[in-house]
Amino acid sequence: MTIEELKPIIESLIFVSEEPINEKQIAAILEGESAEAIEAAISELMAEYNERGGGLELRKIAGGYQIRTRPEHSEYVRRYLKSQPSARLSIAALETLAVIAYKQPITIPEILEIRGVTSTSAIKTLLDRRLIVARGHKQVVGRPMMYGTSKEFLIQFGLSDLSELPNLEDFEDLMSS
Amino acid sequence: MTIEELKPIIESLIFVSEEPINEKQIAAILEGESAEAIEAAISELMAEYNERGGGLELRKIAGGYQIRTRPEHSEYVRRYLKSQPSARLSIAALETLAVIAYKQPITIPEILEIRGVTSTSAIKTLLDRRLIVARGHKQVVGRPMMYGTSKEFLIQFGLSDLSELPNLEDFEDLMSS
Amino acid sequence: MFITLFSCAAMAETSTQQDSILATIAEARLELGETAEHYKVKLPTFEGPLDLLLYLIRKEEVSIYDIPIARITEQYLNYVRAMRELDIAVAGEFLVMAATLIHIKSQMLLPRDPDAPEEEAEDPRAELVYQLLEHQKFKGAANVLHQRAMIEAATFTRASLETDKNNPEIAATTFQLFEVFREVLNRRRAITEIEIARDEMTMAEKIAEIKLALEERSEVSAREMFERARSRREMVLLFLALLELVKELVIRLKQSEMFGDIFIAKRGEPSDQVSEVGGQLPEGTDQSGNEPLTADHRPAATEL
Repeated sequence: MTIEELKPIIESLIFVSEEPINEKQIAAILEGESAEAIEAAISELMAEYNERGGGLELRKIAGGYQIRTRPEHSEYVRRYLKSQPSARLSIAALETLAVIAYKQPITIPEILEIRGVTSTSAIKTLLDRRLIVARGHKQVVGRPMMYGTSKEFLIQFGLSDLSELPNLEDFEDLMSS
Repeated sequence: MTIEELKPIIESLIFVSEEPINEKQIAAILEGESAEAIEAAISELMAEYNERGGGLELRKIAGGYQIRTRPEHSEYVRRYLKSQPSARLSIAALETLAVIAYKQPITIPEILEIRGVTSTSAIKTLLDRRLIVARGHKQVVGRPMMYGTSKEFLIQFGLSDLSELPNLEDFEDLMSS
Repeated sequence: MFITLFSCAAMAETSTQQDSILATIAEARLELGETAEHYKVKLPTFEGPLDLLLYLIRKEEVSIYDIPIARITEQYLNYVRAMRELDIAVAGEFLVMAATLIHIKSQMLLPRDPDAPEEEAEDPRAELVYQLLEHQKFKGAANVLHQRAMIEAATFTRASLETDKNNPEIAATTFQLFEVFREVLNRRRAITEIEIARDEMTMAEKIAEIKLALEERSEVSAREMFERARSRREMVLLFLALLELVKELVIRLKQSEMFGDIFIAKRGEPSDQVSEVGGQLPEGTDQSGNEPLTADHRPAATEL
């Protein structure tokens, strides 16, 4: 198939998929199409969505692709859906999440070490909201459970993967200035 | 608002709407915009979708507007949806899966012993979804089949091996805060 | 012990400065935009001791790399003291940090060993500074994450389609899996407790139970009675009790069709004559009746 033929099919697949769909899943459906052709089609599609500047955008998120509304029009969309933004995470939960995101896999005692306060209730909240997952036991005394971030974390924070997290060293000099 | 400003907002509303959304509903969200302006924006949007000839179309359906995939690509869409295993797990299936995960290899009579209810249909669901696999016969009277979790189970729960399953201590660690 | 004593002394030393603490708190309150209408003075809340320290360092406009430890320790202790005055539960971590600060302060006062090589003379504050910097970085990251989440929450995916019912994602995490497992086990434990209670049951009680059931109803389904049994032992007891009652000509067992349910009925009632299959046990039951009776069941049987 030509890229022009691939594009509408890929767009359909991205649209119907409830979760972000990745190149591999797309390739499995479009048997015989090369990974390069699929990637090229996707990047053309993304460029088209950007140029058009309509209400929708095609974004890479949690390792896959998804069509979403642009944040600029959220006010109207919320009004229509009568949706409330979901409850904000507490500062404790956010900070705990940040430590987990950058230091994963990490145990509760290690988080305590960094944050200087116990984080168990924050961990509970984050588990309930499926932002973090258990990642197995650390092979040390007591075999504490290690935690890491989930796919849901990437989705809720609009990250394509963990490498997109802002560089931690950028926050180093906030104090000395 | 100009038509150019209206278009992306209307597109967003059509995109997020569960049911086809009509002009009246759109006008209610975009307070103060005239019916003519809204209609003009919609017909421009429809024309754009047609010209683009992408994977999606904006159609008038059941007295409202909806974005959907074009029928031309239904074969691929169907193939993709079919490749997705069906339905969420019922509580019975989840319980049975939990018992198998923690007590594997385990036979159906043993699961009955633990759950107190028969699990045959749950077992069938779990086998269909390839979350569990048969693990040979137990060398006892009746030689019942033993079951264990599969590789697919590890993938779906994001585990690298079974030792990563949380245990009672991990649970108590969390609850003891 | 040394640290504790030192800490008490430091607290006493600073207790005269209550006014300045309250001033600090009031100031902090204004900074946090709290309404002035609160009757009680409100303390700014800090996530933990590191947060409080960062706040004090910023407020005092001192360098994080060269913390005037005596001054900051004093401020810190004032704050902790004020928390107590206002009946705010002081988390253990705040007290641990207080001890750490006092310890560092005491180390700073110790004269340095002049013979020690330059590089070994580590600043007692070094570890704390490192901790504060790390904490600061994660606070910054948390802030950026928060902003990202706010933007992301403003974007929406398409409405759910008919086809979404085929969502492959299992709506459960490993922790939920564990919780479910624990619930099942708890349920099981409750059942076991009942079983243990029932295991105390003697055959005499089983016989009484059958008789009682027949007082209420003229016919009782044997299957139902067996299904209610929670253990093998109880089933055996029930079975023996039935045999005993048949032998004593108290009941008869009836079966209206092959492999059908067996009903227990009192003997001597006229209706019995009509549908009775026979005074003997059906074939299947007879076989299982040959199951070896263990020694501890026999005395119970002969008691009657």
